[in-house]
Amino acid sequence: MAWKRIKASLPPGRYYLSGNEAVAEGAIAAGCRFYGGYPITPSSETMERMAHRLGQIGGIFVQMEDELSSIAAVIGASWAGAKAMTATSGPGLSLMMENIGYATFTETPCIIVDIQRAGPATGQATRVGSGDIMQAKWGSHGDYQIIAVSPWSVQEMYDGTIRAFNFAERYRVPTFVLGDEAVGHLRETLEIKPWVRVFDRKKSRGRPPFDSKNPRQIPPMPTFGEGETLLVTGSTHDGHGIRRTDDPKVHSRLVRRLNDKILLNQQHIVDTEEFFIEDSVLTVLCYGFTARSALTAVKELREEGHRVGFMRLKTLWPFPHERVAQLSQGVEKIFVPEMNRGPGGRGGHEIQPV
Amino acid sequence: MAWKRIKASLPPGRYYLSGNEAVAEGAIAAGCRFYGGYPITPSSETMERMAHRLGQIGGIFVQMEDELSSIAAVIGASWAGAKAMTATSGPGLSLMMENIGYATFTETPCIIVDIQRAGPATGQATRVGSGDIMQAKWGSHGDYQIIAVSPWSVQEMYDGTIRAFNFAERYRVPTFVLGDEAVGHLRETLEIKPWVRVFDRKKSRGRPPFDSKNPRQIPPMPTFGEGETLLVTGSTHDGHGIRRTDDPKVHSRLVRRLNDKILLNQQHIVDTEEFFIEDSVLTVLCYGFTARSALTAVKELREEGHRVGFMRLKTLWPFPHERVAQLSQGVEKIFVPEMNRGPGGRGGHEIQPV
Amino acid sequence: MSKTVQIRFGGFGGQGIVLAGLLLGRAATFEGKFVAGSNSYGVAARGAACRSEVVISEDPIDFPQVTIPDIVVVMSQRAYDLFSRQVAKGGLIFYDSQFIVPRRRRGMVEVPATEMALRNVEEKRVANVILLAAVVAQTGIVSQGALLRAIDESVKGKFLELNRKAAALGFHWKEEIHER
Amino acid sequence: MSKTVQIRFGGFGGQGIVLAGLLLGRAATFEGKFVAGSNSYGVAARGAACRSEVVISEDPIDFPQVTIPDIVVVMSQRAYDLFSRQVAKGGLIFYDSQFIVPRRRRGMVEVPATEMALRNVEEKRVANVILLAAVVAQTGIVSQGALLRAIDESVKGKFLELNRKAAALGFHWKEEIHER
Amino acid sequence: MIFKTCELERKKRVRNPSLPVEQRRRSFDLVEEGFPEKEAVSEASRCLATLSCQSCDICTLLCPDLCITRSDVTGQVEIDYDYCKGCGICAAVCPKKAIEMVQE
Amino acid sequence: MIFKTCELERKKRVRNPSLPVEQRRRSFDLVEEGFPEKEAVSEASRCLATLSCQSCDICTLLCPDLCITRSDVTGQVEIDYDYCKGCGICAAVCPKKAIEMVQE
Amino acid sequence: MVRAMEQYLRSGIPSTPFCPGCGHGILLGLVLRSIHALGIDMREMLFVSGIGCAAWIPSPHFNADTLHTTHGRAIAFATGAKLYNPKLRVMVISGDGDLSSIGGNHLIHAARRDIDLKVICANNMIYGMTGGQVAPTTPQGFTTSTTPLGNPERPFDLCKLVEAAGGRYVARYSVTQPLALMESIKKSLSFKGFSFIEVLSPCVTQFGSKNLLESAPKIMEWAMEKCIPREEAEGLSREELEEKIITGEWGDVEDSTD
Amino acid sequence: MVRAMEQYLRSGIPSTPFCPGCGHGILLGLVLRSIHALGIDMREMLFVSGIGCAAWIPSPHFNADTLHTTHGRAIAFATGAKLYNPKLRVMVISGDGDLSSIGGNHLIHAARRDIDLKVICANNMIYGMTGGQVAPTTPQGFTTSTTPLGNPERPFDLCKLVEAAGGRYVARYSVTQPLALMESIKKSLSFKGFSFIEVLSPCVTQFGSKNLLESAPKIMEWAMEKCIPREEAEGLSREELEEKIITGEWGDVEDSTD
Ligand SMILES: Cc1ncc(C[n+]2csc(CCOP(=O)(O)OP(=O)(O)O)c2C)c(N)n1
Ligand SMILES: Cc1ncc(C[n+]2csc(CCOP(=O)(O)OP(=O)(O)O)c2C)c(N)n1
Ligand code: SF4
Ligand code: SF4
Ligand code: SF4
Ligand code: SF4
Ligand code: SF4
Ligand code: SF4
Ligand SMILES: [Mg+2]
Ligand SMILES: [Mg+2]
Repeated sequence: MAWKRIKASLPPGRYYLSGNEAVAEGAIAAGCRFYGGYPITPSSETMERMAHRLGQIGGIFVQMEDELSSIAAVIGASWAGAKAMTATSGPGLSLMMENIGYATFTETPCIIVDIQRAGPATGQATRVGSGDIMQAKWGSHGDYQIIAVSPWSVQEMYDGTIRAFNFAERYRVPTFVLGDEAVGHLRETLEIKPWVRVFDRKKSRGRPPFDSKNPRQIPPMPTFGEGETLLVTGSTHDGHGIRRTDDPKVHSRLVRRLNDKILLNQQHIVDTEEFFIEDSVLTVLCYGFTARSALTAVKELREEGHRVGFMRLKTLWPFPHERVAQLSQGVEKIFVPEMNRGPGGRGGHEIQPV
Repeated sequence: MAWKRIKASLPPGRYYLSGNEAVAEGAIAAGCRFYGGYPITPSSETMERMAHRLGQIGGIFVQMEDELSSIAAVIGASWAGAKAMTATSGPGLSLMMENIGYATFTETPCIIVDIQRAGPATGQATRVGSGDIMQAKWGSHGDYQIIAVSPWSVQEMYDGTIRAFNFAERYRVPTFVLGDEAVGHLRETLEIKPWVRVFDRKKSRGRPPFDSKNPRQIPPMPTFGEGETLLVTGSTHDGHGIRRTDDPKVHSRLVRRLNDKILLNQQHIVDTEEFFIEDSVLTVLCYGFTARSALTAVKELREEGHRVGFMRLKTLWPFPHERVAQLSQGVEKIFVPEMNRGPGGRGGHEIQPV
Repeated sequence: MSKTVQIRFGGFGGQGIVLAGLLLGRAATFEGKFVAGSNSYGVAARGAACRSEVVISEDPIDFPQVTIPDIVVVMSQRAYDLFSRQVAKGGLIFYDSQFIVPRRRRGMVEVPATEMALRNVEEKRVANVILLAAVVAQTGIVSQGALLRAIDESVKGKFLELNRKAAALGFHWKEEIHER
Repeated sequence: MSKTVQIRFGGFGGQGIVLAGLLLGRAATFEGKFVAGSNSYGVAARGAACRSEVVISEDPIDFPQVTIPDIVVVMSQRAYDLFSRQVAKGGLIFYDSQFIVPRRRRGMVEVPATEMALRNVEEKRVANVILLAAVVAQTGIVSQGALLRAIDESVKGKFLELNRKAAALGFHWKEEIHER
Repeated sequence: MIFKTCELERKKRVRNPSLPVEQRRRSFDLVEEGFPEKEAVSEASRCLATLSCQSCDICTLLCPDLCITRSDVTGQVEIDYDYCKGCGICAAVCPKKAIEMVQE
Repeated sequence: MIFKTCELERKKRVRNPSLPVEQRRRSFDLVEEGFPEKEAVSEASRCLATLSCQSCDICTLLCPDLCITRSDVTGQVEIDYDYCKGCGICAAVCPKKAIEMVQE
Repeated sequence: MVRAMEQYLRSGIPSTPFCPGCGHGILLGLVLRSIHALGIDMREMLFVSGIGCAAWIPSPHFNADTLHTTHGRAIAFATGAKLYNPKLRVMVISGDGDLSSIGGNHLIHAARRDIDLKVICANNMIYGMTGGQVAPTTPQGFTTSTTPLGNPERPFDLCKLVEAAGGRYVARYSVTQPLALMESIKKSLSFKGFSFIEVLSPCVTQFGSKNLLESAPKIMEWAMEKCIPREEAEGLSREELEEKIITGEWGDVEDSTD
Repeated sequence: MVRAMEQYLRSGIPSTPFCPGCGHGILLGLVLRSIHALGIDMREMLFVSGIGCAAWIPSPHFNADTLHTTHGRAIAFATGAKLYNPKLRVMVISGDGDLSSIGGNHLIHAARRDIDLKVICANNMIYGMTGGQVAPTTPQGFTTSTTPLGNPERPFDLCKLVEAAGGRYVARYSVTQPLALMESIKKSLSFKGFSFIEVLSPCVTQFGSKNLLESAPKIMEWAMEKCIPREEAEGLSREELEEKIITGEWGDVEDSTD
């Protein structure tokens, strides 16, 4: 097992930090030693704290010329052996999309923190939104899977970031911390525990780094400089990384495996949290900061005697189709309050599991 | 009415052209006089023919340094009064996403031709795929709508491009021609009719260019150099283009209108084609080049006595939820053959209207 | 909700509104409370309208933003005008009398923070800490020691000593008032 | 399907496989037929394996790619090996005898196109047109006039005259064979 | 446009303004709450034109808020306090010390 | 590595190869059908080393397919026809005309 | 009472959004004065900007067509507009981060293509809008919010870069050199071809505060001290030069004016 | 029989994917010979490339770690890898389009940052892989598939650009100058800091065919005619120079070698 238990990077105790700062602390705790990024409101505090913290502990911080190169540097560093991260917001995320697709296709662990603001376009830079959740999943060309966690508190910005690193390393997949302006700028009590459980990518000499007989298994990931004469390419490739741009079978095998390695491991990834579900006739389904308001509202409704349930997606992608389907059996309606216009474009009030 | 009937740019008759060439001819016929782009397989023939044809008729052709600048130049030219276009494939489309969001938010008519290849990443550049259809709708941050046509023949590459220009001008929205490698490189008989029906953007001095009381109405679009002292911005803005980045109400009004102007006009946009639906117990739903194979298969099955129906989406976005829902009432199953892994990631065989 | 206190600060950029919130949040954290805070973004250093909020509770906090403040602390007339209408029953409004002419009387607590700052340490930029210390002294939402510790851990360089002095002044603001 | 003819060309880049398909497609278009064609991409000018296909029909074409060719035209052994196994019943395989040693006999039509090209016009790059013209002469899938018009509209410069000559040679290929 | 004097000198022309310069009114887009822009001016110093102006126009050129104009009648500078943010540049650059910063 | 002769001269060193140069074998990634790479070589000219080599190593440096080596025994160049694509560069650059292009 | 250049300002827009004493406000005025001096009709002008404090100089203040684009892409948008309607006089005004960090590629390619754009880079040596992060123009060693220990990287010499890319009129001035700067803007306005002016435009809030130049007068004084004209620079030693910013004109402007 | 440099080539990979006579094949060999000459262990090397024919020079042929990235981004990926593991010797080999068109920004920023990368730009003055479209390096007037009437734009002088951006070792040679080019590659391999070598690497298929240089020998001859060393260039007139490509070294390489 590549799991290990390491000391937290901050002394245990309670801290009063913003969500964006907590992300940086979570990253450091998870072993992140490379940050490449480009500033953008409302995510820049993560970057600034990483500049400061990595400087203290001897990691690498680089402010790149734009977001295209930020994610590229992160992927390069990941193959050089780093746990690596970038943070951005909607406009920057749009610019990262090509290389995020590259990371999925080359199975590169990396973390993209997206602190969502109100879009489209430049929109309102200091206002909260959750208009990037579909982009995170569908924003690059071709068929791929990513993992996304959706923190609702400063504590989860810390824990969720550690978790995101573990997902990324374990499944060799770009993993999103899909925060938003509200939780990014929120300051809250953060409890730092003495120990952190982290996963480090598996290595294994000789085994093909880009294939595995069992689609649930993740191939090992060697690192540059180990003498493995690695071939990493964003073109269609076989298990050893050799370009195979002419054979549709190789392509379909690869694409299927990349999707399956996430989807068939869903039960280890998907995480939801439910309250008052048993007797509810109406359930509120939500995620991110919105869930804070929603839970408060649900509690008030309960006090007034309404049978309202509450379900929160702690991970957004892969989407927990099954659990949501189960949920929808028992209830009359599911409400999905979101800070976007929903998949239908006319307000996010119907359940549309995609 | 801003509709007009103009002479086709090629003498009427039958031509033998590739789909990519037909797109260029359709664009010229629709009045396109600006092309800004960057080469990429399998779309480059459109660009090359535009270079040649715009040179002949005195339009502007520019090969930009990348796709980011290509779509930017197209948007700039559109505000300077041009019907403007770019063409690309998946990797280039990923790079255009930020500015496509900008175009939706500033209501800039423009055409993005996407000749899909097998992705993710560089994938297989000369192999067909349809992995960009979700990206076209969800690839930029924030909530927005676009229009996408989905041609299945060289004739439709021509007609569909003209149509795309008309949609773009009429609804002031970026419009996609979502082709693929197979239809782009296919050569076929193309029938050029003597007349073309085109729509030119509406102008109206003094009326706010970024708002309209009735969400079904499209505000007029003035052009640079007309003395209108235009304010165009990708930040949240009021009807006159003045930045309003602090007021959530202005934001929500704008975003709602941009979504509604497409969704409430759906009946004028959505276009589907159906065969053998009446008696079918099983229907095949498809789009793009795949529909060519599917229809052939359906016809063969029919000949063998199977009650199979066929429905083709000539426009992909906005998605024809209603019509598909109606369709699914009458039949036992809907098959959706696609050259991607479908919204669920495990093969596109279930209907998942998003 | 009884175990929860909501505080809102208002003023303009450069007055230290954000720092006041941060100090209070840290102080409460030292005391083992659950704390949540937010503030207007990006204007802190830029001389424009500014807001900062803290929620302090014995228990984990469901909704982390201020809904109805128990305590309002204002350093500009505009902030007073905006925020004074929304105070919990029995709540208090602390105001810097240098900037504000109050229009109501109930629950108003006048603190001449800027004046005290100029007079005692010739640096009006510590008025925020004087005001905060006065709030702490008056309401006991956190202990004076916790606030001092928060100052020690948050402020650096030459400003640390100044802020310590300011806190001391604030703790004794009533005496100060009597002096004038 | 009787009104539909499917033709497949194969060879390697530089032999004009793509051009042959294009000329045939254009010629059929001139005759008012419905035509669909495709070819391997990007290798035309690059000296690698190359394929080109045309479907010609009186009616609009449902599926535009060749499924089972009625006519196969090959200019390399490898193309012959690959394509000769898939021909419609009663179909024909035209081959350039410079490159190919056929392994079957039924439906084989030998055209010494490269040889003819070298001998008659000292330019083997027009062998493709000789071969195509021979196919046209033999099968009548398009008229000779249509092919000539397609050549006129598709080929420019010094190659036009050469290709015209090549077409004429191809139309009379049988006589040529007898000559040797 | 003709200016009465040549380019600003590079060397020590700037004198310390008499009072610390305050940050003043601005309608910065990042502002929340829709606070009116006048807010931040309430406690600040302001600039004041005196009569020793030599009409060199340096202050008009360097005022970041375009609020200094020269009167056709008097030839002296006039300051539009509706726009002045009290930045102190005019006072600092005036070669004649004809503008002072004063507490409001 | 030491080379027996100095840098290639810039001036007219290139002579026309005796036969037009053909495009030869390559496994270009855009190839479809999975044709084996030997295909395109079937009708082409090839290069042939003769005995007048002066061992200057220019051809070995300029062969785009690394297929020219110099024999330790004879000091003469040897061409690996498994990799040679018949581009004609070696023949064109050889100062001694020691490589010829011949029809296969 | 009116503001100067009022007739060039869009009515109904309140005071500039800049911090008190921001160099961008000075530049705003100087651009308008240059246009005024040449008697150019604002209806012929198109102003294009990216994202950042500097990008707000033309938009919404200038009473002309303005196109406020995405971060870094102003020149690419401008290229499309200019090529399609060559009658427009297109001026790009944006920040150092916008034009030379994320937008660096468009800058050098427009210079290479010699597109007739008048590009004005308001260089405050920092990312003002996002809170004072390092820019490709920040001097080595300076403190910013992402270089807490001082900037380890060398800055661009933007004029040198643009000239090497093909820029034909290239100049650098500081807002503290208003007359020379206006002359330069006027030159660029009547130049046919790609022109680039780097304008040193100090940021009080983000650059000044982190580098002990906490007031507008102080930072302006710093700029005045730093900037010396090309001619004067020739006499100086290497060390002396290190400390200076050299202002003046480069490139080959002759026979290309209207 | 074996190919030259066989021990540096990945086994099991067939012949290069380049057209017969492609300059990229020559460059491939010269890079390996330079590494061999210095006795560098291929396990220390990391080769990074973008997308294009040139990007296939190292990948998959070189028997070392290779990272074949997205179009234009090779330098940015390389920056991340090099910064995280400074022990890697990182060489970027990619095309002119890749490095200077879509990737131009990363090129100038890496030069400015002085990241220790050895960047080799295989300049064939065209987009080879996608079918012969114009590149920012195509000479003015040349025909390409997107400039049917001749290229209206001026090309970059890449060496000048990179030097202006801060590149410390900058050089230009043609594959037809193999000895000088190898010396240069060796210099860059032992240089600490950003180095850039522009290598003229003719494309027979896409550049040659469209500009009447239809065979490999012809295009090589053209390259030999065109390239003259810096020293020789000094004597020539402006018109004579217009026709030439000047090769040699620029920048300030001293006291920075290993
Ligand atoms: C794609 C993208 N990335 C990042 C940002 C965030 N952003 C806005 S302005 C800016 C920097 C502006 O700096 P500069 O251009 O120098 O202008 P200044 O504010 O200093 O005048 C950044 C990084 C953005 N809006 N879009
Ligand atoms: C984002 C993106 N845009 C466009 C392409 C298509 N493309 C592939 S290679 C290439 C040009 C390569 O030219 P160059 O770098 O000069 O290499 P060459 O083939 O000439 O050696 C282009 C435009 C792509 N793969 N990705
Ligand atoms: S006030 Fe001073 S700076 Fe202004 S015009 Fe008069 S003398 Fe010149
Ligand atoms: S203080 Fe500043 S804003 Fe006010 S007039 Fe002087 S220069 Fe202008
Ligand atoms: S064959 Fe010619 S080029 Fe090659 S080594 Fe011998 S003499 Fe030199
Ligand atoms: S013909 Fe070309 S590939 Fe063959 S040995 Fe000579 S140079 Fe090498
Ligand atoms: S942050 Fe700096 S650049 Fe931006 S407005 Fe303020 S002083 Fe000007
Ligand atoms: S297309 Fe040009 S660059 Fe590409 S392999 Fe062929 S000759 Fe070389
Ligand atoms: Mg800046
Ligand atoms: Mg190239």
